[in-house]
Amino acid sequence: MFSNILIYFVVIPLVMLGGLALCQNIRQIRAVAVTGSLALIGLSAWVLAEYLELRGAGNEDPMLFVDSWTWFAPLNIHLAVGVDGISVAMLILSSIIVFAGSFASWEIKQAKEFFLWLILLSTGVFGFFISIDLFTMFMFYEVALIPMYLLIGVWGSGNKNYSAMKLTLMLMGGSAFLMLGLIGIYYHSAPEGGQLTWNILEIANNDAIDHSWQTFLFPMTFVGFGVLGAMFPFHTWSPDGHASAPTAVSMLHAGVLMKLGGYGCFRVAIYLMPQAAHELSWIFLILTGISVVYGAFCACVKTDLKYINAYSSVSHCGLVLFAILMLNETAMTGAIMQMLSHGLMTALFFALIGMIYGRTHTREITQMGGMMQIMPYLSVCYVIAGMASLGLPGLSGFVSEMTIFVGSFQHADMFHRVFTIAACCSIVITAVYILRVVGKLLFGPVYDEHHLSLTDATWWERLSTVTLIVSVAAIGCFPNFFNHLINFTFKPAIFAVLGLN
Amino acid sequence: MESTLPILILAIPLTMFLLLGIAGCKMSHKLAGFLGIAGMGTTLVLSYITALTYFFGPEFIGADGLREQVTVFNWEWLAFTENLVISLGFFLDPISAMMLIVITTISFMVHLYSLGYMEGERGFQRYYAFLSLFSFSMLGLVVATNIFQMYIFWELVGASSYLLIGFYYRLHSAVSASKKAFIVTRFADLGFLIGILVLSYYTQTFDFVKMTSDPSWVLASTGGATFMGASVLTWALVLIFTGGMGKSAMMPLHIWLPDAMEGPTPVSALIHAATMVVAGVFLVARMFPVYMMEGSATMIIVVVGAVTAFYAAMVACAQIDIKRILAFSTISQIAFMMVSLGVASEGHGEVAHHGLGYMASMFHLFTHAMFKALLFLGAGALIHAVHSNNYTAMGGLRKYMPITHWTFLIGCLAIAGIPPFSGFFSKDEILAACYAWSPFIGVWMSMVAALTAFYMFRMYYLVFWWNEPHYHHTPHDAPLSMNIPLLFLAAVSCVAGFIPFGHFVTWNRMPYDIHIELPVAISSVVVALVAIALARHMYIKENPLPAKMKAALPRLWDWCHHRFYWDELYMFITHRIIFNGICRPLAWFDRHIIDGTMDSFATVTNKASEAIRPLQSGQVQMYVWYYLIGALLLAGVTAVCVL
Amino acid sequence: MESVGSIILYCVVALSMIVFSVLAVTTRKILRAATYLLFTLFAAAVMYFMLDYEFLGAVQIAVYAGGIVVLFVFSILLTSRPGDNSERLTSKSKVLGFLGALSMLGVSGWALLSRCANFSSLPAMKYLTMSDLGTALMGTGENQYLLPFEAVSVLLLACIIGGVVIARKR
Amino acid sequence: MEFTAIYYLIPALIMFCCGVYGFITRKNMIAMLISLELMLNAVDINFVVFNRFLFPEAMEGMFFTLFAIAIAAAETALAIAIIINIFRSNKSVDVRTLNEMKF
Repeated sequence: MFSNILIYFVVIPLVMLGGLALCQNIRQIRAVAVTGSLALIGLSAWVLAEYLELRGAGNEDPMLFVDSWTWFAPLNIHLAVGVDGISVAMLILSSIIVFAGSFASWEIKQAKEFFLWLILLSTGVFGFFISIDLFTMFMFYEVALIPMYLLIGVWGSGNKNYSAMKLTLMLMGGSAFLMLGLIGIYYHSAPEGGQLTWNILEIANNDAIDHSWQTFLFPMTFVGFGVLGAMFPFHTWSPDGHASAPTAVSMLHAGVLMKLGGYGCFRVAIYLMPQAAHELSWIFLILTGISVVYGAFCACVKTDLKYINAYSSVSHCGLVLFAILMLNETAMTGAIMQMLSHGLMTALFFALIGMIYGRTHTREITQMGGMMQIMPYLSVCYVIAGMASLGLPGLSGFVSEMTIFVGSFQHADMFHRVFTIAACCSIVITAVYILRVVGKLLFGPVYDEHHLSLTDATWWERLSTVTLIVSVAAIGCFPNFFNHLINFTFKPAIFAVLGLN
Repeated sequence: MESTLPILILAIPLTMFLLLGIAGCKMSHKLAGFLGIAGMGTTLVLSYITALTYFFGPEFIGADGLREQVTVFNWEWLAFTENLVISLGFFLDPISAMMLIVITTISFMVHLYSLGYMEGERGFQRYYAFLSLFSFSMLGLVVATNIFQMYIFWELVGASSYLLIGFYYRLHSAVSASKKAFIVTRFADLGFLIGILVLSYYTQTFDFVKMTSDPSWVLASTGGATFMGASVLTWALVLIFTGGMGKSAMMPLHIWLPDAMEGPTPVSALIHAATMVVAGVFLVARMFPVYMMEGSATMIIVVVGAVTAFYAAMVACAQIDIKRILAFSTISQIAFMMVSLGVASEGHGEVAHHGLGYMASMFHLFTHAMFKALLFLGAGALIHAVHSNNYTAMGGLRKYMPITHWTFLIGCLAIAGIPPFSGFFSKDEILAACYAWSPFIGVWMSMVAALTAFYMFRMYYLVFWWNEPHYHHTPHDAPLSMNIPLLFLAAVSCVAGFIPFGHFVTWNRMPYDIHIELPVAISSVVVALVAIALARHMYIKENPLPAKMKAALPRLWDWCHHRFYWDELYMFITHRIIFNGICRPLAWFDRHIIDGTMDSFATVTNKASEAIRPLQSGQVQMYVWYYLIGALLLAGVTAVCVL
Repeated sequence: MESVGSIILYCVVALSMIVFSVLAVTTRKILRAATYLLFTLFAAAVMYFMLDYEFLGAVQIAVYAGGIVVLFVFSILLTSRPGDNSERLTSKSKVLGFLGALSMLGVSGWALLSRCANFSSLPAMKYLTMSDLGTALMGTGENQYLLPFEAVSVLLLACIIGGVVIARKR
Repeated sequence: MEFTAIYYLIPALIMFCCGVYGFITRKNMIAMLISLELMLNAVDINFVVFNRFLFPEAMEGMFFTLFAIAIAAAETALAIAIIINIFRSNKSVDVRTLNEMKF
């Protein structure tokens, strides 16, 4: 079992949990958190290298490092692992954000409990990305969701009980749909008789699920994951949840957890049920198209930094689902790039907002101004994050958005192309709300004289932000690397839905 | 051609940006300034070598006697599909070589000038970092090998322009001006992007060479598809032109440029007069063979250009801020170039008048860059001396600032089109092309030229003559580092007109001689002289004539002074309609309807459990009642079923 | 055909059972209610005798009349002063309760009369000796009840402990 | 006249209904307990009667009643202990005052 490299993505966090349980003081806790997250980064880098090597050697399997251990035989549940380029990208993203998040919560109160929950959450996240068994995938998904309730409810700010409750309940509601869908998939995974299976690869290989069932199960799973991906009518947990969550939780949540939604939509809903995806995509395309523009418009009038960013996440994550639903290679590559890009960028945003909030104790942009004079380092980082968000070339936002737009526009259908143009409009609206915040918050005269005594970033804050900025710039400057990494997954041979278009 | 020099041309400014941006705050002003200037100087030398080799080197003349287009290098940067690939490359052809010269020259002059102008300013290192970033982006833009590379650098120049306009970020006006500039150009870029998407969807390529070398193929590739009545190619080209309109401040997307004068004056000279704002012209010129295929697209260009030129000239006559006057003059002059490009095409794939307009446009771009930079830098010297942007605070300055005065005069003469200064030659070609295309446009543009002469000399006389206000400090000429650029650019403005431009830059790279069309030349010079004479009469010394005129045409003055209320109109659209009419209702809708629905699920559940909770009252007798009633009901049901 | 004596006995027993149970639930003096309960219990015991279950009747009298009613009386004396009337019932609850009981009576009575009216008269039965009972209680075979017996004894133990725990002074 | 089962069952039924009435209407917990005893006894009689009339050679009903009596005794003792305890703390045996533990 331990010969498979992937299993360590779950083992390391579990070891960290054990270590944290033994810790006595804050220094030990920090040491464990930093060592563990460094180990995770190292591990994901190693997986990346191995993955590229295997692919370079001509390995054309849809998934690599595949392994499976029986867990509960009567229902044929396995702990099955395996990765493709997308999972590798997601693993890298998660490990970077966990790393940056640990530094961003350097001085959190009740650190031991906080980190315990945080690491449990990341266990769920990593487990989700390596799983290819629907049941274990779902289990890890829930493991990632539940700690959120406590993290927000205990360490949050503002109206935290309400937000924590709302977030958890809405996501649980999504999970209910999802579970229905997954069980449905399981019971239709072997239409010609034989062993039922949860394994994604086997289901996809058999091309198993009956068409009429697909049209029922596809919306179930898509909505189930879509709730976490902040799809239009189900996005309202996001602003409240993000606004109340502590810094590192916001980072992980917007940066990684919301990606679970997009990843799941494509890995389960579309990968396993291509015909239904092809037929029903237009419904969800309209919904996600709405969330792209609508989220951006809503962000324009909000005055709370976290609300602005949460709505911006709605818009950007909407773009992810939008592109996935376009069902062509370029757009879907773009969707994954957008997941990476948005994850890093929004984590950076939330980290900075947390740092600013920790100093000024307000998140209202009307209560602040002229931060550039007071904390130049954080302000510059904020401008960079803003520029990444509005799609400045050289940073990650540009490449992902352009890949999505170009890809979506290659769709043969006029409806899809016109819709793409509508989605393109979001880049202008994004510019409006980003510049509005930057102008009000960072530039101009100092609003509150008490702020003049505030200090600039500390070293751990610098480390956290620099990590994220470097990652954002790396994607922005060398997009082709990530493009190739992701692209392999979307071969018509592997991805049935591409053949349909 | 070897690719070392071209790589360095792009790499040096980028390195300088990173160096100054990251380590700048640790450096002294002097070191930062020196590094910036040294970097730009090296780039200047390399660019000159590259451009001059290209123009004069025999190895670039192809077998057919035409100057070749060279793709020096072209690295794949992002492959969307097999055909649609963004490459980062270096494309050398006459216009990009010319732009290399223009950009590096002006940029170097501005670097040098800023050493004096920005002395002691807070954020001096940041300023030089941004200048380097801008130079990098602009150079990348002009050497783009494909339309998407151009879009990338297009965005980057927009961002660096944003940063530089907002350089004085403590001032509200600077912040809002920078925001405005970015958003307006972003809106235009949206058009550009959609245009690219449409074009690339049909042609399956981003590559300029592929598109421009065989434009009829582009037309054919669309397969005659139409959208809402117009052919998709027209749509694509007009949308791409929208991007150009945004950057080049054509009506109705011009509103950001006057406000952009909130930035430091050298920045205005570099970005908002000489280089970035002509990116739109450059874009159209780059795609010119494709534009040639669609008469309606070029028609739109001509109309937009002509209207803008006249509008901006009118407004420039009624401004007080000298930088705003120059800004509107820039808009007007760029509109000249646009018109000129438009009239170079007959539509349906034919060039008009041997593509004279194309050459004239590029020529004017070149000369305008020089003299407009000169004028802006001169204005910077004036502002440096009197600490005000308004001509009301100036007057009689010719005595105190002789160098500035003479160089400024040369700039004014050049823009007014008086021989032998450079503006005369280029403007004459443009007018000739206009007359050849349609006499109406010709007369219209001549009128604009007359207005140009008038408002430039109005400013000149008001600043250097008129009567002298009381100065707190005696104004004096700027330091040497500021004067050198002035003198250099003045010299260039004097002689640039004699460059045989037709030998270097033509639409099909076929060299030909420039003729001065005497009737056009003489009439335009006469008109310009009359306008100058009028300006001299009105403004040489204090007299009631201007006030009288203002009183005679109050409505016209108001409209011109308020720029025909375009800003107010935009304010209305953005604030009233979009912000208050769309964003706020949407946000309300989100919080109250969507979120309300979600919350109402919780509320309904809550209410329902509240409602049934009293059943569990703790009164055991009530439970007995429920039991009894239940039992009786059950009995009743059983009875009904059984019997 | 039954003897007259047994008819009279039956009538007395049935009437007293009905009358005293009605009185037990309608009287406002709680001590009297306990007394009426006692009489009802006696009536039930007599009924057991009439059905030839002498042992059961004896237990009924011993445990109920001797034990439980005494407990009632003690507790009544502890919790209320003698002579206290419980408050007058509101007519609404009285009517409702009456209706509830009456409908219960109606339904069950109808069921009884329609289903059980034609059972045969008292069949003959082997006389139950004490040793029969004892074997049945102490055996583990078929129709023998050691396990419930033990369960009840454990329950009684638990009850004793529970009573002590609950009633002791804190 | 012959005493069939119904002659025993009807008084028991009436007794049971009295118990129901009392349990529903009385507020005094001891009175409720008394009503409860009435119901219990009515049920006991039913067991015995059915045993006697339908299965005279078996003893299940009889034993069931026997155990029921034992358990009733235990239950009454406990209930009375609780009632006395409640009386100590509440100074009342009114059942309506006992709703602190609801929900």
